[in-house]
Amino acid sequence: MLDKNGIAQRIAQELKDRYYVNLGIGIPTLVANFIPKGINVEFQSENGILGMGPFPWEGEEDADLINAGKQTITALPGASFFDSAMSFGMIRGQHVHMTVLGAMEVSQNGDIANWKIPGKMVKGMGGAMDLVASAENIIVAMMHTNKSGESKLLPECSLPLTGLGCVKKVVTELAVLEIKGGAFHLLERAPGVSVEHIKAATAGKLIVEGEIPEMKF
Amino acid sequence: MLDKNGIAQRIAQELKDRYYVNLGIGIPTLVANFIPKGINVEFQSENGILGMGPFPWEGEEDADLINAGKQTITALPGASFFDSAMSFGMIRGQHVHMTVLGAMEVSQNGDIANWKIPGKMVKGMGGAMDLVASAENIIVAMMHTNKSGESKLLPECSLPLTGLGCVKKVVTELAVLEIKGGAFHLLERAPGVSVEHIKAATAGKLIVEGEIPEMKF
Amino acid sequence: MITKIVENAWAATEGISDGMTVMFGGFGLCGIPENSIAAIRKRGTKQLTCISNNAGVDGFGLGLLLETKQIKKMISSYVGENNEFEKQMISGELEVDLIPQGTLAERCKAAGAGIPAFFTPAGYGTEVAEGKEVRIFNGKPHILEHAFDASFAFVKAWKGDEAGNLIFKGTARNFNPLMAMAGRITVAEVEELVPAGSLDPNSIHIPGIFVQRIFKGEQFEKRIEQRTVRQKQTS
Amino acid sequence: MITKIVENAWAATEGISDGMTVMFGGFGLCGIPENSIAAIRKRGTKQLTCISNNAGVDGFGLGLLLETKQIKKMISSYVGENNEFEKQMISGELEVDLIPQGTLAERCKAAGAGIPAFFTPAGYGTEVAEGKEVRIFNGKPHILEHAFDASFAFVKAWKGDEAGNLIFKGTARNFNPLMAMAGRITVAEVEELVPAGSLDPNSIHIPGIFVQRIFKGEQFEKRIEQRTVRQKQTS
Repeated sequence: MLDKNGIAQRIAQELKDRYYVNLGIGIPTLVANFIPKGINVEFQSENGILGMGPFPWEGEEDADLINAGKQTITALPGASFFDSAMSFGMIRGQHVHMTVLGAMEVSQNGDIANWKIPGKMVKGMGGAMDLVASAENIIVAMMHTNKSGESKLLPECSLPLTGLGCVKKVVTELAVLEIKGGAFHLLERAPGVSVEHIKAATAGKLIVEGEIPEMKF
Repeated sequence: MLDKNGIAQRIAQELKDRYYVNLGIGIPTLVANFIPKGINVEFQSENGILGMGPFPWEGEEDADLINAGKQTITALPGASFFDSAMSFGMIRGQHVHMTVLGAMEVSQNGDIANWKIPGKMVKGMGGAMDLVASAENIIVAMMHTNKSGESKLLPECSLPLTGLGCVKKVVTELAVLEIKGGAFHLLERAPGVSVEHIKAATAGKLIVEGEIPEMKF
Repeated sequence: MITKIVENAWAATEGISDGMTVMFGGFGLCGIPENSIAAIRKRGTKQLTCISNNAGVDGFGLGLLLETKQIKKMISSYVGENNEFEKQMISGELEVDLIPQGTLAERCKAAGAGIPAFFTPAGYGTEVAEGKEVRIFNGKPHILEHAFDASFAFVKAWKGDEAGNLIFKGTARNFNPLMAMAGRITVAEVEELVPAGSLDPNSIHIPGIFVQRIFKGEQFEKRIEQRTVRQKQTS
Repeated sequence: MITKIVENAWAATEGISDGMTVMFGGFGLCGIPENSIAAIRKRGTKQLTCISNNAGVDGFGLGLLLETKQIKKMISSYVGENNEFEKQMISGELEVDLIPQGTLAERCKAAGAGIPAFFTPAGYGTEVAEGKEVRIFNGKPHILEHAFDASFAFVKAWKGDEAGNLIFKGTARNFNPLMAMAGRITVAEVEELVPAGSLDPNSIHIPGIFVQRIFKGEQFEKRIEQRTVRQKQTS
C-alpha cells in the first residue's frame, strides 16, 4: 500500500520528456518531487506561471509569486508570467500535456466529481472544470476509498460532476487503473496489495486481465 | 470648397479632449495635423500602437514601427505596442472613441461601402469592417461626388457594404452632414458653397433646416 | 497624451454607488487592489455584486467588505478560507455564483474586447451548463458563455504611468489585466507611478486606453496566504 | 526546462507538406518570418493554404511563394500591392478568402485558446456574413465566427530564449503572438536567441509552451513598404 508520496512517485512515472504539466493541490503537488531522471518537464500553475520552481528558501518568499494553491513558490530560468485568460488558453487549447488532480469520486466511464458535496459548504470549482474539460491526459491521484471505507471508484458518480468522461488514469494507494470502454482496467498493484483487495475496494466495473504486475519504483 | 487638408481640418474640430482616435488611410490621416489647441487626443493604429506620433525624421525610420497604412511612424511618450487581437479588442470593445475613414458611398441611413467594386480587383476590407461595426462615432471623410460627378451620398449604396447604419457624420469638400432618421441633415456649408450646390450634389434624402452656417476655421 | 492620474483611492472610487456590479483583480490575496477596497469600505457602498476570482479572507481583501455587509453577491471561482463569507452564505444574506476559473477569465476578456459570447468546453455535463446552449465543435460539446458587464473594475499593478499604462509583477498579474479591459471605469492602483515615457512601450501589459483612473497606492500590505518555504540546511 | 532550439530555417520547416494550412505572422512587410519563407520556397512545398493578414509584395514576403506558385489559397484581410497576386487571382489559379482584420486576429487567438467559436459584430450586413449565424446581443447583431486550424505557424520575434519564450518589437508584434498560439507546430525565427533566464519573465509576450521550434534567423532584410519621413529643416 502506498502513502501519499508513493502515489505521487508512481504518477511521476507517467511524465514524459518535454511535457508541460499542471499539478493540482494536495497529492498532485508532490509529483514535482519525483521527476524521473533524464526527463525534462515544465510545470504550469493556472494562476499565471509556466516554469514553476520549488518553494523559496526561508526569507525569500515573494507575495507576488504564488501557485494556484496560494503557496509561495519560485520561478525557474526560462519561466514566464501571464494573465489568467492566457493561462486557461494554454489549458483549453491543449498546450498543457498532462493534468494531475485529486477527486472525491471517479466513475467507470471517466466522469469526475471533486468540487461539491451537497449539504456542505461549497467553495467552488476553481480551475478544475476548465482543466478536466480540456486536457487530453488527465490523471487522478486519490485514495481508493473514503474515510468510511466506501469505494471512490464507482459505476456512476453520486456527487455533482466536475467533468464528463475525461479521466484517463487513476492512481491510488492500492493500484494504477486505466479507464476505457466504460470500465476500470487494473494495470498495476501497489507493493503487497492483492488483486482481491483491489477488487473489494472498487465498486465500479473492474477488468483484470492476466497477471497484474506490482508497481516498480 | 475645401481641399483635402480643409476636410481634415474640419474633421479635427470633431475631436474632443481625451478622445482615443483611429484614423484611416488617406484624408483621415491628415486629421492628425490639425488637432485643436488645448485638446489632448491619442491616435491608435490598428496594427498595434497607441500613442502614434508623426513620421520620423529622415534617417530615423524603423522598419518595426509602421502604421496601418504601412508608413513609417514614431511613438510618443506614453505609447504602447500590442498584438492585433488586443488592438481590435480596443476597437470592438468601444474603447476607441472616434473613427475617421474614407468611403466610396454612404447611404442616408448610414450604410457605408468602401472596400469592393464588383469587376475590379478586390484588395480586401482590412480592418474597416471591424471599425465600422464597432465604433460609436464614425465620421466619413470623402469627396461629395465621384470622378464622373455622381453623388456619393445616396438613398442606398450600390456597392457591396462595409457596414450597416453606422456612419454618424460625413465631411466632404462641400459640407458637413449628420445622418439620422434615414436622411442626411445639412449642418454646415464649406466656404463659398451654396445650399443649392450641396442639394444638387446629394442624391440621398437631404434635410435642410433653417439657415445653414458656413464652416468656421 | 491623455493623463489618468487621480489623487488617491478616495478620488479613484468616486461614483461607485449602491447596487453596482464591480470587478476586483487578484488571485487569492495576490495582486488585489488593497487601497481601493479600503476606500470602498470607507464609502460604505452597499449591495455590491462583486466579480472576483476569490472573496478574500477574514479581515483582508474582499473579506473587509463582507465584514461590513457591503456585498450582496459574489461571482467567483473559489471562495474558501473565509468564515464570514460562509456565515453570510449559509444565512442567505449573500448570494454566490460559482464559475469555472477559465470561463471567469474569458468572460472578463470578452467584455473588454467586444466579444459578447463564446463557446467553451468547461463545465459541459455539469450543473454549470444547466440552461446554457450546448454545441458540438470537432466532436466535442461546448457551452455558450457571455461577456460580463461591470460598471467599475478595480485592479492593482506594479508600475503605471500617467497615461494609464500598466505593468504587473509575477503572478500578481492574474485577473488584473482582463478586468482592466472589462470595466466601464477602470481604476488602477500601482506601487510605482512614473511619468509617460518611463516605461518601455514593448513591455506594457495593459495600454492606458483601458484605464480611466490611476493612483499610487498609499500602502500595500501584500499579505501572504500560504507561506511555504524550504529550510536552508545548516552545513 | 524544455528546449526548442533547432539549427536553422531548413530544420525548422521540416514536416511542412503539400496541401497544408499554414499561418504567417506579420503586417505588410513588418514582422514577417523572412527566413522561414525562404526555406519553404527552397523546399518547394505546393498547394499551401496561407493564413496571413497580407500577401507580401512582388519579390518579397509571401510574394516569394506566389512567384513559385506554391500557394493555392490566401486567407487575408488585405492583399493589395502585389501584381503577381493579382495575375494569379484573375486567372483563377489562386483562391482568396477575405476576412475582416479583427476577425482574422480573433480567429487565430481563439484557435490557440481552445475557444472554437465566438460572436463578433464585424461584417454583419455585408457579404462576409453570408451563410453565418446571426444573433442579437445588447440590441446589436453579431455573427458567429470559428477558430482557425493550422498545421504550422511561422512567426518572427525580436528576442527569444531556448525555452521558446518570445518578445516582439514595436508594431512588428501584430499577428505574430496570435499565430504562435494557434499553430499546431509553431516555428519562431528571432533576431536574438538567448539562454533561458536572460529574459525578464514579466516581459515575455509569448510563453515557450506555444513554440515548438526556435532558431536565430540568418538575416533579416526588414524591407520598408512605405518610407515616410519628415525633412529636417536646415536652419
